[in-house]
Amino acid sequence: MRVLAFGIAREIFGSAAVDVVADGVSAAELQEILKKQYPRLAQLSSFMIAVNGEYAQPGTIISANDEVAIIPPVSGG
Amino acid sequence: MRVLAFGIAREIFGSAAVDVVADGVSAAELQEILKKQYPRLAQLSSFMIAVNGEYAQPGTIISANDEVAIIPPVSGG
Amino acid sequence: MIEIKISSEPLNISSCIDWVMSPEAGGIDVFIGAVRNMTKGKQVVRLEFEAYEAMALKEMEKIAKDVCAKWPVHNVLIHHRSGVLSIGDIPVVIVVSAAHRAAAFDACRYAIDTLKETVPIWKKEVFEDGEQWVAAHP
Amino acid sequence: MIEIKISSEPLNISSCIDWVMSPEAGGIDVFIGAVRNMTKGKQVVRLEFEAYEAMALKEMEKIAKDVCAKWPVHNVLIHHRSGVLSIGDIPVVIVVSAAHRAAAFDACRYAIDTLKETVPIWKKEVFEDGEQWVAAHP
Repeated sequence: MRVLAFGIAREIFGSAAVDVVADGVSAAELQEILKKQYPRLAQLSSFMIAVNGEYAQPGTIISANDEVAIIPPVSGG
Repeated sequence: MRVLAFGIAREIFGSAAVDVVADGVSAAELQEILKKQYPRLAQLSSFMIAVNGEYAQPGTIISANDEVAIIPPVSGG
Repeated sequence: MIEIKISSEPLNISSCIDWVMSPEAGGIDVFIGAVRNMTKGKQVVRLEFEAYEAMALKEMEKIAKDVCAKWPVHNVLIHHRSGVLSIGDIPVVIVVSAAHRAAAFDACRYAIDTLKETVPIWKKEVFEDGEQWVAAHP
Repeated sequence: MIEIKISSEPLNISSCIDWVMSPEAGGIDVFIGAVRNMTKGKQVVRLEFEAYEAMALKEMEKIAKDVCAKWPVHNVLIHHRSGVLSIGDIPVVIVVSAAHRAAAFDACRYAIDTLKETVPIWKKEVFEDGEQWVAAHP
């Protein structure tokens, strides 16, 4: 599964996208997998998962073809 | 005493200023004098007296040299 | 800083905004009053604004000073038109800059609300079939 | 009507205001965010804005639609910058027009408050001696 990253998450990944082995998991499970692989994510105030350009609920199941992104705390405006 | 008038008060007076015999009266007394001379003023929602460009208190005594104005309900903006 | 004006010429919104900008300002709130085509279901032809100018400028300055005392704002501008205005014309522009947006919003809203209550400016609405001084009668 | 944009070019405040104007609008509220020279006592050199653009546009559109559902407003415009901004540059412009000013103020304030909570745009503050992603850490 390809996970897009922005802001500080992009810097933590060292890349605008990473590949994660996590097909069929929920958004909450993906968060845990990412935190294990990238421990600095656990230091953030929070981070969300977006699926196909919408904030995912913790239970949202992610399919292989979904566009998945990690959304660190936003700070626009 | 010369009384400046604006908006609907100017139209009621038929003039941008009128002379009133009322030296030494208070603002509240001037209001009563004006209402007697121009009964249509009594139909307004309210009107204030300004003395030297400031809203007068009812008890403010008006001197001969003061700039006096009648302030009908304002509606700027 | 405070900037107050009553003008018989069209108000220039861009100049108003440029005037309040400063390197310390993170939030700017702008209120623009515009002449609407309808009031209480009646078609408006034009508005006529009349000001007791010397007093109106003093009252506008009081509002701006009040705003600076009540909120942490940098710059406050209040410009008001006089004369005859058509649909879409701008009777009033208020701009407030502050480090943070909450103060800018609160101050700008207080300024227009207070202006409408205290500043000796009057508007007459002219309709196809008559006219009236706004707020004059109960 | 709704107008949403994320742009790497400077935002044009005048065009934004012109776009919302209409004969039915009596009150227009404009919020302008500007890059401040200081944050928490530290001198800011520049800000860098990054957006998840497709999603950010969707979230901005949701805010504008929410605003139209919650308040009697006519037009809502939300423009946001991306890229590198210097002191005084404008990251965000929100303009709301309504028949009456209360709705314009409430809607504009709701729009910027919500934008800062939900829209996937991130800013990095760059100082003389370091940098940080705003809000990233507790």
